[in-house]
Amino acid sequence: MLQALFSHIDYVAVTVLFCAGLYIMIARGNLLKKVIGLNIMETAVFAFIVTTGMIDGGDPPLLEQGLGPDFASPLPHALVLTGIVVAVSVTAVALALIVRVKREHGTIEFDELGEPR
Amino acid sequence: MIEAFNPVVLFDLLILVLLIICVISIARTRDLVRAAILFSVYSLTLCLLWVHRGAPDVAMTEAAVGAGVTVALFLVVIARVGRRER
Amino acid sequence: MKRRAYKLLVVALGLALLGGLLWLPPPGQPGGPVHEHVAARYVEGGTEAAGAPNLTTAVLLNYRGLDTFGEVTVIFAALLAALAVLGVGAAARNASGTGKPRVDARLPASPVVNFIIRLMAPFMATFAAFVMIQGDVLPGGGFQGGVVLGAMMILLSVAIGPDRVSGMVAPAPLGWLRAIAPLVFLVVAVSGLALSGAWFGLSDQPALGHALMVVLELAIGMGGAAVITGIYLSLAREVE
Amino acid sequence: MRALAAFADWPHLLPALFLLPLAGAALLPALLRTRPAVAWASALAVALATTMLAVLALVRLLGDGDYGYAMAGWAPPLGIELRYDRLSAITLLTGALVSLALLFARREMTGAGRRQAVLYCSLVLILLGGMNGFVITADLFNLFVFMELLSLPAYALVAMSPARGAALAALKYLLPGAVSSLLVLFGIGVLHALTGSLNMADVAVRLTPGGPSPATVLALVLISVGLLVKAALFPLHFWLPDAHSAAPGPVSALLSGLVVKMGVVGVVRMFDVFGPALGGAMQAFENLLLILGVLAILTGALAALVQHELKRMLAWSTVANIGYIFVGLGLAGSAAVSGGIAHVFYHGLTKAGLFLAAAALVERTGLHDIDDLRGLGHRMPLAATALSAGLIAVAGVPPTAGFVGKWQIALGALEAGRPELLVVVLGGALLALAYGMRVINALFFRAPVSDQVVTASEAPASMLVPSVLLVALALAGGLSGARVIEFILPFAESLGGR
Repeated sequence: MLQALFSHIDYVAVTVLFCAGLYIMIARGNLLKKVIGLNIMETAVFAFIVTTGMIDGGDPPLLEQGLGPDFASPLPHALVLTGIVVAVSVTAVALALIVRVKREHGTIEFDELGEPR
Repeated sequence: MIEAFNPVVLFDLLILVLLIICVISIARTRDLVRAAILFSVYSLTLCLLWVHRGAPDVAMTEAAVGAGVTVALFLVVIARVGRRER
Repeated sequence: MKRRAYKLLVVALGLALLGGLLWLPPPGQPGGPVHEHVAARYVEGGTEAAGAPNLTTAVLLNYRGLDTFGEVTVIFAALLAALAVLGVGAAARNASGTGKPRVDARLPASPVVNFIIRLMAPFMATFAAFVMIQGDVLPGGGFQGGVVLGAMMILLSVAIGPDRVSGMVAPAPLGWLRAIAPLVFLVVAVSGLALSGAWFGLSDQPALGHALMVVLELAIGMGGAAVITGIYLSLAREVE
Repeated sequence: MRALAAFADWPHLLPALFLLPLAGAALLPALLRTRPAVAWASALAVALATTMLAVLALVRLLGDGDYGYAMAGWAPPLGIELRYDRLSAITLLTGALVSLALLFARREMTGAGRRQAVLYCSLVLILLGGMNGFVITADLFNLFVFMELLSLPAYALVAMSPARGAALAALKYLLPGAVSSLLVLFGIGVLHALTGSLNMADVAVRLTPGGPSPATVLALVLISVGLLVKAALFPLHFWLPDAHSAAPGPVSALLSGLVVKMGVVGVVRMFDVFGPALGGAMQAFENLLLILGVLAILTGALAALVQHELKRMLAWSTVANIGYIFVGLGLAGSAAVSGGIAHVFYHGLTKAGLFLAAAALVERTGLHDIDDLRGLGHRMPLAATALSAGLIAVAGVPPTAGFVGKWQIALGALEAGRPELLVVVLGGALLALAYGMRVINALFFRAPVSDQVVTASEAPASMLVPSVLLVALALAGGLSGARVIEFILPFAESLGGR
């Protein structure tokens, strides 16, 4: 069990980061803090996806650079690149909504918002 | 277990520990500006990890988007929304 | 008390997550399915099939071009969404004059910061151009260059104020500049029908395929920079 | 018909289903920034053209069965593959409902929201493109990209109503939505780590068939929870009432009619991916869907009964009807599954018509509460009749549209030897009738109490035409029931490699 835990140390770290981000999102009342928590969860998932594609001592997937036979897989890299763009888009819309909530309700603390109407 | 402690793995472990410290301090801080700055530190450390993992494209994007643009958006919204978190 | 309940819930979810992840092949081992299936064929295909030595860019633009088109449209949609959300009620607010004077949430910048930003701006632009153009050989690519350019524009708006930055491009061409990434992608997609008989197909001759890739890189870069700057400006100023 | 079939055989038809609306959305802000009326007209034209393409795609399906398309010419699993099957025929519904919603939104184009009109049209077209892409893609990561492409405009469109609580409701919709998309991406990452591929068929084959390994179960749980949040199945439905009632009229129609159904389509696609690999363990997953579906029907119907606001009541009715769909899917018999999928079509039609009719009443009088709308039936006869007819149709009175799915699910329950489910199906229908009657009674048989009702005038044609058209289709929907079920049956039988 310990050996499995150690050989998957990267997945353990990713899980810790994911759960920490989830905790920030759930436990913190400030809307902006929740968005920061969301970003932490997203980067944790991206770290997981990149880690699945890596090879110990492998080279970046660049041909014609005289790099070694062991290449990290380019597929997860493409996925994460698209994922990061999606993450920044969702964050941008969330921040725009937060600005409007502040404008309309005067506060961005979730427990002070109560029933809007 | 012994072979696991060569410098490569140690570098990885160091970065992972740094990431977790960053996240814990983000969770604890009450000041949103500090949280945003800590998030950019977190992003840059993550970018370091990915360079080490053979993913330079992703590292560059994470540095530019995660540490750069996202934090700039956070700071601008904090300027309009107030930095204290109750 | 609620905090402790959340902590317990999160720890439980984490253990369940880890329970599943530990059964995955250990990361970093060369033999896993990830490296022997599709990735191996990308590497075998080499530069001729991929159209670019940088396989990540090749996957993004050639093998899975639709994903990148989707991604570029998502960030364009984010800009439209930010403008739409922040614009609601703005007309009424401005018309009725009740809105407080337009407060440009410009962050306080000391002359030292201003000087350094103006000094760095040309170098950042050069680096962004390099990253965009060299994206298919060296690490980097269209979007990375675009974001660096966008970051430069954001820094400039701190130094010389958001109004002057958004004044750089007249509203009419700005609409086209912001939509240039999805539009050029669509043009390439349609040209794919003619060149290689499929949507998004980069043609069979390597030279033409390579040229199309560079065009896509530049369009994604310029479009990305315009969109990111637009998102920042919409949040920084009361309304565009 | 022959000419139509000829054009339907154009090999590159499938990607146009999402490329056309997305191209329209990209061009609108560039071309028509200052001409909202022209922008609205061209957006409507693009939506109608997309519906025509969906008809052509269906014609080809009827001609030679399921067919696919390899993007960029790369055969799967190297490139991205699209696949049009009988479930993808929902693209007919997406195109049609978006066109009618845009027609309904004409009033706002010239009102205070003129500046927002072009953005509104663009976001609606991106929503349409995202939904059409989501429904026909056969690649896991592409599914995630299209899911984001349809979710992002949905968040923004909810917040586009100037009502005070709209931005908060949109944020309450965005945060769980973003987390659910992330869970789906996490699940896709696990599947990629297990199989090295992203093509759904390829992943299904390469997942070790020798019983479910914990990693496969984890992937199933992550992706299902993510999709079930999008589908708003109980207990993951908490965000829906706020979002669907705060949104502007046509947007609530699109959310309840279509966007929520995308989660259902996602879960059905996952049946195909995980069916063979999990084998016996799939039974547990189906039972869970069944139980959650039953709870959703009861919560949704009971909550709708006690709501004061009209649109919030309709939102809770959506929660109940999503429950019906998942009871159908959970029963896993081909009759019940086809009933569930048929209900996706019929409820989409009915609920969109209902929300448009309700929006006509609410936006003309500015009143939200059912009690304040008393007596409006006499001042706005057409719109109020449309609302009442829609309420009857959603309750599932034969031969209306709501009846088809519920009847088929009841048959499936008997076939699976679970007669106690009949009580739930029937009970839900009766409760729906009850809250329907409450509104009809208020509209037609009670004296007006608020002066806005007394001074109200009939809704304009651009609002009436879509709502009356949809409700008429819903009322007569039952007649086409047998043909639709027969159309869906082969897909239901082949689901999950049964």
